Amino acid sequence: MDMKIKEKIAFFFTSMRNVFSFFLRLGLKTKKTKIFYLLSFLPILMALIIKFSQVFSNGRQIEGIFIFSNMIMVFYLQFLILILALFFGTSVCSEEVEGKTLTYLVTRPIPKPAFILGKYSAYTLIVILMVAVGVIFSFVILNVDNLLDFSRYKIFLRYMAVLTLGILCYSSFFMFIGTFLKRSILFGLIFSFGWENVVQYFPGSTQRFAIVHYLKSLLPPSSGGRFSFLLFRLEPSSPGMSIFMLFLITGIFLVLSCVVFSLKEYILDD
Amino acid sequence: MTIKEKGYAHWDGKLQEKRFPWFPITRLGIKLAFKKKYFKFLFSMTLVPAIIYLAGIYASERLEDFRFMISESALFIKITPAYFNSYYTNDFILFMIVMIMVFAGAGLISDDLKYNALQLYFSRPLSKKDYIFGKASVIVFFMFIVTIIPGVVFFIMKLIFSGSFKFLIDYPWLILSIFGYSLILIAFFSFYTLFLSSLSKNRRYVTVLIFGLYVFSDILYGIFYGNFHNHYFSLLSIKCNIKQIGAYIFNQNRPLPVPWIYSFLVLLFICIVAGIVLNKRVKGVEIVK
Amino acid sequence: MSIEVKDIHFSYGKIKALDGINLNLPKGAIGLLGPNGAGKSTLIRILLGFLSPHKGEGRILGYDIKTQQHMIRRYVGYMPEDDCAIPGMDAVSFTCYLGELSGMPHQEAMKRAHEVLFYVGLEESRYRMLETYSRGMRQRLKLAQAIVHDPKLIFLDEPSSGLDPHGRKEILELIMDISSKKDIQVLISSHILSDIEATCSHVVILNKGRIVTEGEMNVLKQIRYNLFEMKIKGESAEYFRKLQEINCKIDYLDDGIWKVYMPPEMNSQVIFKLAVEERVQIRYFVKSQTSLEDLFAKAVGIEG
Amino acid sequence: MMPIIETKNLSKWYGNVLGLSDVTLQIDSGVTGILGPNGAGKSTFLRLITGQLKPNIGTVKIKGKKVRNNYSLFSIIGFCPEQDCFYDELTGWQFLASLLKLHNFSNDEAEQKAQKALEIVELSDDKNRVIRSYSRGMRQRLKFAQAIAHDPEIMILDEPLNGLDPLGRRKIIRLIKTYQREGKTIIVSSHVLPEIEAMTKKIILIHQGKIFAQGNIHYIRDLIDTHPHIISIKCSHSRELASKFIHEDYVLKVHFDIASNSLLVETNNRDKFFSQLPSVLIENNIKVDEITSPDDNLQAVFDYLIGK
Repeated sequence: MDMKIKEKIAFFFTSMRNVFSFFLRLGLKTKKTKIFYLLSFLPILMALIIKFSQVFSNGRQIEGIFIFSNMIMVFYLQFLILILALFFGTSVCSEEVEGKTLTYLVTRPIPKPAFILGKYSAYTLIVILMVAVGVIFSFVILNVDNLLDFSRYKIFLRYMAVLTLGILCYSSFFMFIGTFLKRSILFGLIFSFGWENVVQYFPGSTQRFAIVHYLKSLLPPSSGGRFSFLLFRLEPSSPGMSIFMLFLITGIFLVLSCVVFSLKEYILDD
Repeated sequence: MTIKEKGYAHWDGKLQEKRFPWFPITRLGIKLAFKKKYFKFLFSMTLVPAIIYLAGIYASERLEDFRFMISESALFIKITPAYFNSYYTNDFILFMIVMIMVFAGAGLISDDLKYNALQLYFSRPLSKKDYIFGKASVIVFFMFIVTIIPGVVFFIMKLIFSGSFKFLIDYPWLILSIFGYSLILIAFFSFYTLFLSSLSKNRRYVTVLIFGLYVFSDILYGIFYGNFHNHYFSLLSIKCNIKQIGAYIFNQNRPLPVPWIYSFLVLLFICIVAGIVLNKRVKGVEIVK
Repeated sequence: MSIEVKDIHFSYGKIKALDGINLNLPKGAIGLLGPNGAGKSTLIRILLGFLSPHKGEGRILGYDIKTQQHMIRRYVGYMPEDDCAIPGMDAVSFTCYLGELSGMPHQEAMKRAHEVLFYVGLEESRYRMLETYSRGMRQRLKLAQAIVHDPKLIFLDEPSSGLDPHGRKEILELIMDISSKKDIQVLISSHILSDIEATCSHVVILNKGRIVTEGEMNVLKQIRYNLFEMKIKGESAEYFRKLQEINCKIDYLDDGIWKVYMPPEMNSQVIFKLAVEERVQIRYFVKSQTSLEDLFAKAVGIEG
Repeated sequence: MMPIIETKNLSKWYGNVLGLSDVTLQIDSGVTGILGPNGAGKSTFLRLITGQLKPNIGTVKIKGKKVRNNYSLFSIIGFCPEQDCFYDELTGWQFLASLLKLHNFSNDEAEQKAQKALEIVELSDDKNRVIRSYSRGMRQRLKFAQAIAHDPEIMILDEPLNGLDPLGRRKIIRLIKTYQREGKTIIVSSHVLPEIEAMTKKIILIHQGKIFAQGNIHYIRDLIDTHPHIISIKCSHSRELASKFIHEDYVLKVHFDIASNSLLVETNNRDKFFSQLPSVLIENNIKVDEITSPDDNLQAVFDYLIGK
């Protein structure tokens, strides 16, 4: 009996791995991904411009690490990972239903949860890669004169970890929305640019209902910049609590997605 | 006695060269937009600022009557071109316009691509220009209601409430400004939306792009400005460009010390690129090699 | 002559779709026959002006296909092969809409849309949303939108594809009815021989971008063999042996149908005489009309 | 013996639109044809028995196991959907190989099987083109290939011949017959009679979401044998021939179709009629051009059952 369960688990993971490699390949190939690549490589361009202008101007020099953390804060945290997670997260289910290709997948010997989890990991990996390439290059470019200062790497890793957590968390949430709702994108837009922003201005514990709260709690308080008001009223949770909450949210929505996907029937006619 | 002929019957009318062959496309686009869930609600939300501003105009004339309600130091509402400018360039209105684009504009071309409808259009005596113009007019229609109409209504109401033509004599160019600014705004958003809508068969994707690029351009400006404190980076932001042009046209102080003509050129450039891509994407048949 | 083209060439990248097409088609219903990928759809798209030929010229209804596409499309109806729709509409507004785009006044288009939908047999579902339409209904609707503006020339790309026999028969009957109006010309593309046979008076067979055969249907259909198809009940082995003795060639087709080739000078009575002798029943006996089929098979490379 | 597929009271509706109503049947190995007009419920039925849809009422069992969310069954099932949809960006080869890998085959095995399937449907030459550039027929064949590539015991094919030219049609039919000889279970849906007729004698007639008839074509024929049978004879002296039969008690009706110059005989005893016919022809020296039975094919059965 024990063996049987073990076998089943092993089977589940091989299926998941197969789904994962299928969609990793597909996801890297499609035209849509390419435009998002452009978008996520823009920070590198920005970093280059900033660096060049610093080299050629004699004015007041701004610390590379300061610019870096500023960029992360505004561009990645408030914009890019949301857009990417929204698109790829809802795609996990919606694109199969809209493209009517779901049939090919549900008539394979794969448990449905393995499908959801496999595709989720493939797509989040793509998003993480996209983000990581941009982040790494812009970090190197901005700190090119101080690359031996290892304390900076610590900051860098911290940001990267927070972004990864953010992607995991948002993607699982949006994937759930995609399995559940038909008009998932509109809801997602309202959530990410409405709710996530607005909630921060509410007093008390209200802000704990936004994912971005936990992400920000994990970052060092940033100062300055035009967008500093976005951090308005942050009453950070403790790092341990934040990490726990982020994983919890991710987990809950992963499970919910699996459940909904297994139980709901998708009618492919338009 | 005559018996109706069985089978296929000819139509005895005559096909005509219409002056506006694109008009049915527009009518359909508007009809389909209103069929969407929540669109009516969203659209009425867009008109809320217009109502508030209209109330402001009324209040400005009747301020004497309310004097007892407000303390002496209360701000006196003055109806000047600045008042108009603030209506046209406030963040809320611009945001709502983007939302309307998402609802009514995202599917305009991408749905036709998805459902193979382009060949139905182009097997009729319609040119590509007619098709694009018809689709663009859907956007023009909604934008018209949000921009030109409130402006003209404010203007006329101001004249009526004040009971004199002093306002017209003071600012004779204002009505032209309203039209000029609105037309630029309309032209820009039409190109922007149709261009993105023609990029993909998938409306979900278009929605993300319409919304994302608008927000993105503004964030880009924020980052660069944060680092360089150079206002010329505002040219990257769609929102800032619109505000700059608005300020110039309404003869106000520009929010940023950058010549407005640059902003104008940036938007013009976007429109031209959009036009070129649109022209390439809209075809009777997709050719795959 | 309403369709005249000369030396049309077209290729998708490296793949040659049309390789020198010359046509000069008479009035009436014309069939464009050929296997998948023979270039039928490409030819229609060129005639409509969706694609510009890489070489060659032509005139439709007297208008040049390169420079006067606008006029051609005014008087032409097109029923595309792919499923196409505008979701969110019902059939009447859809048909009316496309009529208007062809240049009909709104009120007239509405009136005509109802008429046309009645004609194609969608009268009961004309207020239903297109999304809920079945395959067969969509096919009819596509036909309806192609004739709503009363065109002079109608292009039908695979009109019977995806239909059940009943629906197929009805669509073909509609097409025959339309083409029987002397002033409407119909061009039907299909890979199904019987569709073309049933509806057309003139046929063009395409294969690999070239015209293989072209001509009047009844000329092409002329019988060249003395070939019979038969179904037999009873002890057939001895019967066939006897037939072979008198120099008949026998072939088995699918489903109990036998093909009997007979020397041309022989009287078919022999077949029945032998049947009486051998006490077999002849339950099905048809002089084969397969010359067109053979022609088609030869053209596209199916062995007899 | 346990039937391969078994359904009980299967019913399905979409909102208030009826899809399928009260279908109880058993399907054994061999080719079974599902026949019915467009929108009759064929696709609904096939999607229900593959667990893609949830029945509102009733159960489906394949080899005694419930189907929905029972993924392990799908290693022995191949399904060819009706809709013409693919991952357009992939090449034919990638599409097949990737789907095969989802069966937990090793890479080599999956590639071998993909290659074999491509050869079977004759797409090897085009395997490295993206699917987007495939013609209708090629797409149809590719769809078929993904259903058979993993060599399943049970093949469920929804309109596999749709959009194929006669050549392609013939090949697929031949393939299906080969699979039948190998002892597989194949369920084929179609709305075209001759197609089903060419593949199998075992049919299920579906119309308006209900099963109208099930069994052998002959069996069904017998079922409606009370329905008189019409034979059409095109010959040189049709009136003379008619006079010879008019006295026979098994001939119910004799009439002439002037347009096609033929004689129509309605009989309730075909056997007797056909055994008499040749000698009558010879004795009276009548030259026959054609003998056909307009309602000897499935179409007639079909029309009769749906009351036309």
